[in-house]
Amino acid sequence: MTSFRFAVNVTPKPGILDPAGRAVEGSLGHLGIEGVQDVRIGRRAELTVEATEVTVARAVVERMASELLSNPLIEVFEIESIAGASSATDSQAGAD
Amino acid sequence: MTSFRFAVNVTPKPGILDPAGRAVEGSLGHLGIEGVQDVRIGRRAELTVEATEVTVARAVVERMASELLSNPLIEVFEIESIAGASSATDSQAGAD
Amino acid sequence: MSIIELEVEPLHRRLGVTDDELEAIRARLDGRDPNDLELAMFSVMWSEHCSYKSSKPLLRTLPIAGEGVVAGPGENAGVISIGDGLAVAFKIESHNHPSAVEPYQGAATGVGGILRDIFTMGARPIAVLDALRFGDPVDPRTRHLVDGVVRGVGGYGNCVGVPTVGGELVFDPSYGGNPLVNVMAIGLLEERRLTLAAAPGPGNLVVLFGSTTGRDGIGGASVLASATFSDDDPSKRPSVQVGDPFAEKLLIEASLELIDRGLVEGLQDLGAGGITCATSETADRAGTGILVDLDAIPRREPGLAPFEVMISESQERMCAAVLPENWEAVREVCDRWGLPVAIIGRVTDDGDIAIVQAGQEIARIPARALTSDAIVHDRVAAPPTHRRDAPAPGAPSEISDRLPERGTDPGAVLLALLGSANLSSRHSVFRQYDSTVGANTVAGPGRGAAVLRVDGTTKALVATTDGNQSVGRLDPWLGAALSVAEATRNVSITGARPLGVTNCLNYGDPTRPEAFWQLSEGVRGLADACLALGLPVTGGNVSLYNESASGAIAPTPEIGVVGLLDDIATLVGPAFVMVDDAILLIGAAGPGLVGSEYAGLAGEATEDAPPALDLAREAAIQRFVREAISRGLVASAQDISGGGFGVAIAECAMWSGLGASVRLAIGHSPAVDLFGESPSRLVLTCRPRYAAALELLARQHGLPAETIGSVGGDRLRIELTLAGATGAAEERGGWVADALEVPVRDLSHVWEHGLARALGWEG
Amino acid sequence: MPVRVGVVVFPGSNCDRDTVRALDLVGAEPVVLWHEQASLDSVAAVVLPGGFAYGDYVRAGVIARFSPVMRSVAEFAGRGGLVLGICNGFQVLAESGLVPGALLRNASLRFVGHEVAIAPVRSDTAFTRGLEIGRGLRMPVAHGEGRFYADAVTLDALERDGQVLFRYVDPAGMPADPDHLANPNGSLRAIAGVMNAAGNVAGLMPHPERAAEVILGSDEGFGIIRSLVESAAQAVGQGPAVIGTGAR
Ligand SMILES: Nc1ncnc2c1ncn2[C@@H]1O[C@H](COP(=O)(O)OP(=O)(O)O)[C@@H](O)[C@H]1O
Ligand SMILES: [Mg+2]
Repeated sequence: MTSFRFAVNVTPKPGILDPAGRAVEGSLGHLGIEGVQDVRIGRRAELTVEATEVTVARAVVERMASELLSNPLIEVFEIESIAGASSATDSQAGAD
Repeated sequence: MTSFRFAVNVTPKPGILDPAGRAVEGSLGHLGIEGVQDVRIGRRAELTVEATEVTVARAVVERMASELLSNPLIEVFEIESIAGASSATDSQAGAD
Repeated sequence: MSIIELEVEPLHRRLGVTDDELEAIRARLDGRDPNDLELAMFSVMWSEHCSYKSSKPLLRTLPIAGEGVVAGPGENAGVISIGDGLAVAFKIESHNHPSAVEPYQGAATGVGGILRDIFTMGARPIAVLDALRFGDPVDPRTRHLVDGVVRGVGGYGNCVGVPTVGGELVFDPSYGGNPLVNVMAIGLLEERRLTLAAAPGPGNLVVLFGSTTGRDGIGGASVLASATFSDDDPSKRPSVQVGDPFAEKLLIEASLELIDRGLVEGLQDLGAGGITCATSETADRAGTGILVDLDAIPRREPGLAPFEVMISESQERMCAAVLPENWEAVREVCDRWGLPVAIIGRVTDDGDIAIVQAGQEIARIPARALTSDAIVHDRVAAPPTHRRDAPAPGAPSEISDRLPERGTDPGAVLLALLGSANLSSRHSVFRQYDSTVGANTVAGPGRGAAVLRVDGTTKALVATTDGNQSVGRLDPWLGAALSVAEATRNVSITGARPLGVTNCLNYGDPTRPEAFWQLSEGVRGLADACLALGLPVTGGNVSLYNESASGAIAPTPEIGVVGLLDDIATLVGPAFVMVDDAILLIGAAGPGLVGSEYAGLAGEATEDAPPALDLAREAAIQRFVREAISRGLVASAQDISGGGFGVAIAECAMWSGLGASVRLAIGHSPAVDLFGESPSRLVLTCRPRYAAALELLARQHGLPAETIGSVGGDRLRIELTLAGATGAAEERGGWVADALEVPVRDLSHVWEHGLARALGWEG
Repeated sequence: MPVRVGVVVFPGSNCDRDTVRALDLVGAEPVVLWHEQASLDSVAAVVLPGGFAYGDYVRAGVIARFSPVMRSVAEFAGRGGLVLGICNGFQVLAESGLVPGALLRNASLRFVGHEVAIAPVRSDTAFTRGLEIGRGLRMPVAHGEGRFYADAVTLDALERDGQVLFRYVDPAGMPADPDHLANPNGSLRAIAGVMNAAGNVAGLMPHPERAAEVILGSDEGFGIIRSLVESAAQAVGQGPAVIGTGAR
């Protein structure tokens, strides 16, 4: 088994009201920041999957992202492969 | 001026209890998913900055990320350049 | 070019407009065809949700006159004067279908919508009550819906800072595919600030403020509310409305400030039907027209088609009629509260809603054609072939004891009832709500009606919601009348005088004769009960097509009542107060267990019937209890409803931590007397020396009354006696001997954990 | 002359009116301070009330921190002015760094709205004068992000320096563990309220202003409001001497 680490980025669907993003934009004046637009606030999940190969791991993440981490009616997600899951644990895999 | 689009990923500091991540792990059984670990739930902000050049834009994002989007006591952030801000709006810049 | 491309069906049908309705539309346009934009506007306004096309003739039969009524049905909320120059505004509304699609946002926007109905009238919202109904709590789909809806109600109400002080959570299999999310809101206003939803004065500006307009809920009014909701047709799902409680909070403050400073001539919230509905209704009420400049409407995203702008249900928006000289001041208020604001049109004198884009007129419809002159359908009503009527009051009955109560320990039955999904404590839900913000909550959720003090006076408002689907499914007249009886009784037992009734009529597809019969019977029950109790119906809402693949919901008229207590010092609660107080039972149990929680547990006898309701007796018992309380005779007052006498007295005990010892005379059978839910009964306590006076007062009101025991100890003990039992009852023998005896601690334990266990929130 | 106490109103504040009322009851003169104003109108103390300032979007309290009034509040606090943050006000103070620690999402991941008991840890601060140490005071909580967090070193220092003001206590009066019901949000070391090192800025999650009258179910929050007002009066020379302020 190998460990793969992924990130799932969940953001509000285009066209769906994003009250948090709007509130952030509205506050930039107080921060003295100009020229920032189209702020969208979403969620990010990072997770490690143990699987035999990356396609299997990605399929698991895909399912989690669509069924658990996002709401398809109002959100979209994308999956990223990220570093961090100190890759292979081959020696342990051998022990299984 | 050019438009740059960034994402800011904010995650709980290592060592900080993340009940949301734990809740996701706890519900995996219901979905029949195994082998997923170390789930951390954070925030993701996506935004567009108008600036003369990318370093200027990134400095703005840096400030927003550290002062507004994350709390250094409990969170860490990283900044990503992302696609989407249909880059330059040069013709308009000329009109300024 | 067509708004929606033509496929097989002509456009009007795809928008939910029937061929007959299209004919009727042509007739209102002097014979011409509507263009696509006009057709879209008609389709939302002639939806069931906006036009009440099936229910209007029925609603006309409701009693609406009453003491102090300042605004009744037809306005955004009913308003009743409470003296001291103050008035209370209240209304209940459903958000069933949006909540089935997206429980969090559906419930959240439901709260937002009903709050707007309240502050549109010039009232500051002071309370929310949420009446929720779901299917089997074990079903994962139900659990998902409960979780989302509860989070949504809290997410919105907590943030806007209006306390959620009451409501209901009921599980019944008929809601499995179609949950009910009904929300009631209450507001307080100075009577002179009363603001109506009209656009008077040709030449006045029409001003839109609040959030920008996007694609939210396009088709919501027409597709969602008037077509049968179906799980497996995602193409019919409109884009979900997302609520922004922060924007709503700003909208409340800005609207109240505008009203306070006299800057608006009329005010209307935007709900179903969006700008189309707000402009046509306000124009029609004032006998004016409105010219809308489409380009002036602030948008959230580019590329919206005119029809999308006109029917969008984007949340947190308000529409005002403003004198031109007040515009600058209006703009200043909105700017200060950070709300986008724009002049989107002008009041005209031609009676039309006209829409102009880039200088071109692209639609023109008489305002009344969209609202007061919308189509009305004569639906066909037919009762089902199999019915179970309630027996006439006083009719003999030997049918209701064929239940497996014999040999069963009544204490075990009581514990099972107290721990059941429907009767256990709802605290794991309402603890997710802020019930105390506003610092007026005297009694919040959990123990009978909610009580809110009226700051600056000695008065209090008392509010509750009730519905009764389990009797309603057998006898829709009785279900409705019982709901009114129970809701008003819950108010009366605090000492408060019910002021008026708001209602949400949740029914199935009105084109099915049986569903329409249920609706007509429900309205008849509502009217009969309100007349008997002398109460006006001040407003409400109708939600039809509550059906899913698994069938129609049980008819559920949800009743909201607000009452007034003149002196809060006289307030009486349901919990026991003091050791040695006498316990009195007022009223008498009637036969019939069908529809009760006990029958749900033990099984229904097929030949049994629901208990009867005598409206005159109900009125008498409420008059009696209010008089007894005002005379200072009563220490605690509890009504007998779900779970019967046993659950009622157990609640008095649990909520006080005090035990009781009573002797209950069995007139019918232990099941009926202990757990039957026949109406018009109370458990009262008083200082022992007042017991005789209370009994006498009850008899003067024509009510049976008996002192049955006293408060004290740490156990609930109910001895069952044969006194008053008929020979027939003795024959059945064997069941009278067992007394019920349970430590109060044990009662509390099962009661407190029941709901969380049923929902899997707790192991 | 009653002492003037400012109540800041951010867009989204929703306990400002309740706080004004409680200050009135105690005999102070409440002064409403709009978030866009830089002047504190010469008040003797400032209360940041509960609510959802700027919707509490992103993180509770963070956006409010940047409003003009907060710059003035920070200066005022720097000069030793008394500042009390209640619930959302506490979150704003923590985000601003005016009190130590952070308020994380409740451990249950749910909003909590019910009565709790909090016990004062000290009776000699501007916010707890005259209160009985260790005696539970009943008042409501109503928040989604109230789990007090600081790292172990900071927590030790806060305890050592006497900056812990209130703790959630169980029915027996003992500090409630993070997983005990009496600790509504999972706060570390049962901390319900803290103050800065100088002892003039404090925050707490529960709502004393909603528990200032018997008719509302409890008047056990009254003493906290009264303590603030008395300390403010004393600070501007209008009242009795403060028993003691500041950290130990
Ligand atoms: N069941 C009912 N009983 C009495 N009045 C009702 C009922 N249903 C709707 N009404 C009244 O009809 C009017 C229109 O209702 P509705 O379209 O829901 O109003 P709004 O758009 O302001 O929410 C309101 O004044 C409402 O009180
Ligand atoms: Mg309305």
